[in-house]
Amino acid sequence: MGELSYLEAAIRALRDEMRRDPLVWAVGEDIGRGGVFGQYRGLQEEFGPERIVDTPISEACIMGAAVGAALVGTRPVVEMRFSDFALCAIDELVNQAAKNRYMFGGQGRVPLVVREPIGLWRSSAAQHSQSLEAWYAHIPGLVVTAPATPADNLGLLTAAIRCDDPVVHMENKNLWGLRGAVPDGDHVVPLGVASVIRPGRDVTLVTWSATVHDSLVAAEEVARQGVEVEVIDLRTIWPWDRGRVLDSVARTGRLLVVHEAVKAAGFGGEIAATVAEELHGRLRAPVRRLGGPRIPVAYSKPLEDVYRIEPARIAQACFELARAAAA
Amino acid sequence: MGELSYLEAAIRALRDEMRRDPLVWAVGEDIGRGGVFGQYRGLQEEFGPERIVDTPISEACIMGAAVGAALVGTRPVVEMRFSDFALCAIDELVNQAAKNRYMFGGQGRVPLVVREPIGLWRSSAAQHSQSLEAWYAHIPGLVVTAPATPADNLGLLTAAIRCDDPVVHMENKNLWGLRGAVPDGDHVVPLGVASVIRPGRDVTLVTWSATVHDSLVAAEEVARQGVEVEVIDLRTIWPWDRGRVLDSVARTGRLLVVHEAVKAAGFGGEIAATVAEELHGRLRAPVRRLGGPRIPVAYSKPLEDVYRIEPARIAQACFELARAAAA
Amino acid sequence: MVASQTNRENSAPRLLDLYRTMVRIRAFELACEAAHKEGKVTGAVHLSIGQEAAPTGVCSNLRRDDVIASTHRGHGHTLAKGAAAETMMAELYGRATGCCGGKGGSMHIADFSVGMLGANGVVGAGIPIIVGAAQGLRLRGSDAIAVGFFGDGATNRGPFYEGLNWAAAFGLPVLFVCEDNGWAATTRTTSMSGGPGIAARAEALGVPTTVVDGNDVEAVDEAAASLIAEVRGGGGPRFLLCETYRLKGHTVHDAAPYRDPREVEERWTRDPLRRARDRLLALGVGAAEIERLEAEEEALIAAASASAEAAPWPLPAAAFDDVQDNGGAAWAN
Amino acid sequence: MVASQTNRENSAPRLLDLYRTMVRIRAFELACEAAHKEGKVTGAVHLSIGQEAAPTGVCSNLRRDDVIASTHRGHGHTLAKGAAAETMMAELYGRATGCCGGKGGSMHIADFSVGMLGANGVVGAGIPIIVGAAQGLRLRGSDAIAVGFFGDGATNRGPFYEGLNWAAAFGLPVLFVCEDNGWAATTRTTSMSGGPGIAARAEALGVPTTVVDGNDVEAVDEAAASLIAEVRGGGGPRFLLCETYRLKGHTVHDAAPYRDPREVEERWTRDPLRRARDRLLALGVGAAEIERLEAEEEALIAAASASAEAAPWPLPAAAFDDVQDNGGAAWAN
Ligand SMILES: Cc1ncc(C[n+]2csc(CCOP(=O)(O)OP(=O)(O)O)c2C)c(N)n1
Ligand SMILES: Cc1ncc(C[n+]2csc(CCOP(=O)(O)OP(=O)(O)O)c2C)c(N)n1
Ligand SMILES: [Mg+2]
Ligand SMILES: [Mg+2]
Repeated sequence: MGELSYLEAAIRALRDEMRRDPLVWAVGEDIGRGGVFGQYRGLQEEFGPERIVDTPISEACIMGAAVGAALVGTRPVVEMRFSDFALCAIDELVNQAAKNRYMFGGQGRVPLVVREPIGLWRSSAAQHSQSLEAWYAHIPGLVVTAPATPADNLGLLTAAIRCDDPVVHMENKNLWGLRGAVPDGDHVVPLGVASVIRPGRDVTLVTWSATVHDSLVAAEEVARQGVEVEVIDLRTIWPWDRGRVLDSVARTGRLLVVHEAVKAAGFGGEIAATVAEELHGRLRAPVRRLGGPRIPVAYSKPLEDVYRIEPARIAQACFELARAAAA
Repeated sequence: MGELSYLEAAIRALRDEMRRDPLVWAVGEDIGRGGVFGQYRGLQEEFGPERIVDTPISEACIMGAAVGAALVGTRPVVEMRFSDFALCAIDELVNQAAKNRYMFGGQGRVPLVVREPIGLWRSSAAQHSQSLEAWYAHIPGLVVTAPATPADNLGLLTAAIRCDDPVVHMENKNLWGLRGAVPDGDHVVPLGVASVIRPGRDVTLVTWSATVHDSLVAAEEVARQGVEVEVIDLRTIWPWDRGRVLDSVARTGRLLVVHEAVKAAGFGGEIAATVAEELHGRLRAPVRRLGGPRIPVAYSKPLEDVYRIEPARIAQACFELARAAAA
Repeated sequence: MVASQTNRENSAPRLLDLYRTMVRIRAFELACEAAHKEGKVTGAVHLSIGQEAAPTGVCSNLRRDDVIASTHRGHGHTLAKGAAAETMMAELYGRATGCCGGKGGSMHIADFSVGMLGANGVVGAGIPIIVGAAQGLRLRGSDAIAVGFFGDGATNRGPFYEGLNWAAAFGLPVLFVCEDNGWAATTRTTSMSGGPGIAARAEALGVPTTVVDGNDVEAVDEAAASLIAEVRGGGGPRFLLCETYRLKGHTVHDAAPYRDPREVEERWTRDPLRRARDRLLALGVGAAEIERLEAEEEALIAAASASAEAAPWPLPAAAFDDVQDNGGAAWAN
Repeated sequence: MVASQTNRENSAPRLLDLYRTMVRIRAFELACEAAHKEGKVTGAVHLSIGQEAAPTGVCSNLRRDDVIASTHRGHGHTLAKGAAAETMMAELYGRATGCCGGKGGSMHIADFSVGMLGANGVVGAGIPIIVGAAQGLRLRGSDAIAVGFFGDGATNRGPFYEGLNWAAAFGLPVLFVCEDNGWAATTRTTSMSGGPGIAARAEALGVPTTVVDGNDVEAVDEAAASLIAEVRGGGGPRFLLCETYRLKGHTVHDAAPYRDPREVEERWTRDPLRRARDRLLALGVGAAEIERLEAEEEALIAAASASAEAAPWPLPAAAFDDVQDNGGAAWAN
C-alpha cells in the first residue's frame, strides 16, 4: 500500500498498462509535455513520441483516429483535456466509436478510452466546467467511469484500458491533488461495481466523483446527530451497480442521489426513477436528488458557488429524509 | 380549420414566419431543392437563395454560422437533416449557442431554431434513427420541442422561431405524412405547455412525438376493458409541463412515461423521478417507464422491431399499473 | 500534382480482371435496385452505378490485409476489396447470414475479414477513422496500408481537413481516394466550395495529389499502383482524385430531377463499363469471352440474391448481442 | 498572396494613436497578471503580451458597428475594438459591474456595445460564428463587416476549414486575422501541421491572403486598411496572417519551460511596443510626449483596477438571470 495523488494514480495506471501491452498508447494535445494537468508527466520520456502522441488541435480527428486505431487492434487512450472539448468530437464518439461493434454485427471492437476531465474547477466558467456523464450513459455501447479516489482512478483507468469496448473515463479536475492509499501491484476495479464507502442504516446516499467527498463530510455531520447515512460511491456510471443500490435502499428505505452535474435530466433521474419503480412499497420517504441548477457555470465566485453543492445542503437533505421516516 | 400533413404544417410555419419577418431565414444542405424530406418545398422559389440558404456539408459551420447570424439580430432556422448529424455540431450548439446569452451576461441573444428530425424510420439503422431529446434537456439555455401532430408542428415551430433563445425542434421522421386539422391564421403553441389529448381517471400516460399515437391506440384498447388512461402529450421537453403532469398524477395516482428514446438516462427518468419525489404519498402504484432498450437501432426488421415500442406493450403496462391500484 | 500517364502494353489480361470486378459491382447494384423496388431491400440505398472504376482500380492494387474505409455509397468498395457478394446481399436483405448479421444494411456494409472496415452513414466520418487505422498499423509494425474513400461533398467537412493534416503531420501510410462525381445529394459541390478545387486543398495540407479520369479503370489502376507503392514505401500519405459521375439518383428513392437530363445522358456515354468493354474489344479480346465473363458475374449475383432471399432472418434476441461486454445485454430493459 | 508594402509618410499622429492602444493593452495585461498573482483575478488567463500589434492595427480600421470574434486570448481584441478598460477589469475581478456581470471572466470577455462578440473558450469556435455574423449583417442590408481573430493552433481545427470555405462560397464580408505566434500551448504548431503553411491553406479555400509582420503595427494597420476596404466593398473574404510571438507563457500559470529561453529573449527584441516607440522617436516625436501618453494609459488602467476592486460582487440571485426566457430561472432547482 503506497500513497499517491489521484493524478499520480492515473500516471501509474497508464504507465503500467503501457509496459504490459505494447499496443496501448495515448493521444492528445500537449501530452508530450505532460498534459495540461500533468497527468502524462514522464510518459513520453519512457515511451517515446510514437506512443505518447502529441496532436494538432483536432478533437474530431483525435477521436476518429482512435476509433480506427482501435479497429486494427491497438488500444488508444484519448485525452480530451476538458470534457467540454469532447463536444467537438461527439459524432466520432457516439456515432462511430459507440456503434461500431453493433452496427457491423460484431466484426470489430473499439477498445478505446476517452479521458474527459469534468467538474467545477478554479473559476473556469461555462465552457470548462461541465459534467455530462448522463449523456454517455444514454448511449448504447459506451461504458462510463467517474473515480473519486486515487485507488479508484488507478483501478478504473486500468479496467478501462483493458476493456474491449469504448470507455468514457471522467476524472474530476478538482481531485487531481487528492492523496490516498493505493494498492501495490496490479489493481483493477471491476467496471460496474459500486463501493459502499460508509455503511449506514437510515439513508442511502448515491454519488460519484468529487461529490463523494462532500457527501462523506455531510454524512459525518449528520451522524453526530444520530442519522446514519450509507454512502455509495457509484464509480461506474454505466453500467451502474443497480443491485448494490437497490439492496441498500431496500434496507434504509430512503434514497438521496447527489451529483455535480445539472439535476435536470441528469443521471440521478435514472437512479431515482429506478428505485421508485423497484422499491416503491419499501420507501419510507420519497426519493430525492441533489444536482446542479439548470444554469451554465459562471466565472465569479458568488455566482459559481450557486452552482456548487455544499456539504451543508447534502446534510440538510439527509436530515429531511430521515425526518420523513419518522413521519 | 384546414387539414395539413405534419410536413406541410412545418412548411406553413416557416413560410408564414418568413413573410412576417424578413430576418427569419433557413440554412441547411439541399434545402433549396425542398430538403431531404420535402419540408422546405417551394420556399426557395418564394424567398430566394439568400433566405433559403443551401450549404456545403459542414454541419459545424452551419450551426456556428447560425449562432453568429443570430447574434447580429437575424433568426436562423437550421436544418440538420437527421438529428444524428447534429452530433457533428455539438460544440456549436451546446458550448456556443446555449451558453452565449448567459456567459456574456445577457449582452447577446441567440434566437435560432435547430430542426433535428428524430425517430425510427424505414430501416435506417444505427446512425439515422436516434432520439436524443434527453441530452438537450440537460443543457441550460436550450428549449426542446417535439411535436406529435400537424397542428403542434405548426404551432411549436412558430413559437420556436419567435423565441429569443435557441430551440431544438425535433420533428419525427415517421410523422411527416400524418394529416390532421390545423387552425387557420396565426397559430402559436406556447412553449412549455403540454396537451391532455385524452382524459382519464386511472393512469397518467406522459409521452411525446411518435409514441403519442401508439399511446392513444393503447389507451383506446385498455379503455375497452375499463381502464381509463389520461394521455398527456408533453410537446415541449424543456421546459416540461411539470404542473400539468403532477396535477394529473395527483388525480390518477399512477404514472407511465413512454418514449422512443433509449430508456436508460432518457427523459422519462426525469419525469418519473420528479413524480416520485413530489407525489410519493399519493401514488397508488410505482411509477413506470417504457423506452427503447439500450441498444443501437439495427437495420433488419426483426431486429429493428426489438427497439420499437408497440401499442400492445403500452397497453400491457397500463393494465399492470391499473391492477397494482387494486392491490 | 501529377497528371497520370498511361502506358498500356499487354494490358488485356489485367483489364479483363478489372472489367470483371466492375461488372460484378454493376450487376450487384442493379440487383439491389430491383430488390429495393420489390421491398426486399429497404432503407436508404446509394448505388455506385457509374462509379465502378475507382474502387476497382484502387482495390485491385491492395493486399487483403490492407484496410479501407468507405462511405454511404459503399457496395462497390466492399466488392472490390474482395467481399463475397453473397454475404453482402444477405446483409441488404436483412438476413442473419449477412456480413453484419442484418444489423448494418446498405449504409453499414462491412467485411472486416477482407479489410473493409465499414461504410458510414455520416459523410466524411471514415476519414479520421482510416487515418487512425494507418497509425495503428504502423504502431503494430505492419506494412499494410490504409485507404479512405469519400465523395466530393465530404471535402467540405472539417474531419476531411483534420484527417488530411493529421496524415501529413504524422507521415502516415494512407491513400485518400476522392470520387468526385460532381454532386452531393441535390447540390453541385462546386457551387458550395471556395478556391481552385479539391486537389489544391489536399496539396495545401501537404498531401501530394494525383488527378485521374475516374471513369477510366486502367488510368485509375495505374495511378493507384504507383501511389500505393509510394505509400507502402513509407512516403507518407497520397491523394488520388478520381473524376467520375453518379449515373443514377443519390439514393434509390431519388429520380434526380435537379440534374439536366442532357448532362446525365452525356455522362452515360462515358460509362466506365462501356469504356472498358470497348477497350477490351479494341485490344482484341473476343466478344464471346467478354459476354461469358458478364454472364458469369450476373449469375454470381443472381445466385447471391436467391441465396439471400432463402436465408434465415435474424432472431430478435440477436438484437441484444454485440452492444458491449459491460452493461450491454444483461442490462436490456 | 500579397506581401504588404509600407508607405509611411506623415505617419506620426497615426502611429501615436496606435501606440496608445498598444500601451493600453500592455498595461492592462500587466495589471491583470499582477492581480492574478494576488488572487484577485482567477481562472485561466491568457495574456496578449507581445501580440498587441495585430488587434491594434486591425481594429483601428474598423467602425464601431463592425463586429469581431475573439479567442481565449481576448483582452487585446476587446480593448482595441474600443471597450472600456474599467468594465473589462471589473469582469476579470468577477464584479457585478463587469461587462458580463461577472459571468464570463477572462475567457469570455465581451462587449457587444462596441461590436466585440466574445472571447471563446473553445479554440477555433469563433470562426463559424463570425462568418455567420457576416451573413447576418448582409441579410440585414448592413455594410458593416465581420472580423475573426484566431491563433495558429486554431488553423488545424475543422471549423477553421469549414468557416473559410463557407465565407468564400458565399462571398461574405469577413476578414480573417490569424495571429501566428508559433505556439499552441506547449506545442509548436508547425510540428503538427502538414503542407506549406497557413497562407496556402487559406488560398486553397479561395480566401486571398496577405502575410504581414505582426509585430509591426504600422504594417498591420496598412494591410488591414486595404483588406478591410476590399471586404467592405463587397470583394468577399480576405485573410491577414500576422507573424507574431507570445512573449509570456500560454496562461498566467505557465512558465513555458518548453521554450528555449534564447528564443524568447530574441523575441523580446522584436517587442511591438518597443519597435513602435523607437519608430516614434525616429519620426521625431518627443520622448516627453511618449512618456506622457504612457503615463496616461497606465493611470487609466490603474484606475480601472482600483475601480474594479471597489466594485460590488454580483448577488447570488443573478446566477439565475439570463439563462433563457422559457425554462430558465423559474425552473431553477
Ligand atoms: C455529416 C453528414 N451530413 C449530411 C449527410 C447527408 N448526406 C448523405 S450522402 C450526402 C452527399 C454526399 O456527397 P458526396 O460526399 O459527394 O458523396 P456521393 O453521395 O456523391 O457519393 C449527404 C449530404 C450525412 N450523411 N452526413
Ligand atoms: C477545441 C479546443 N481544444 C483545445 C483547447 C485547449 N487550448 C486552449 S488555448 C490552446 C492553444 C491555442 O493555440 P493558438 O490557436 O495558436 O492560440 P494562442 O494560444 O497561441 O493564442 C489550446 C490547445 C481548447 N480551448 N479548445
Ligand atoms: Mg459526390
Ligand atoms: Mg498560437
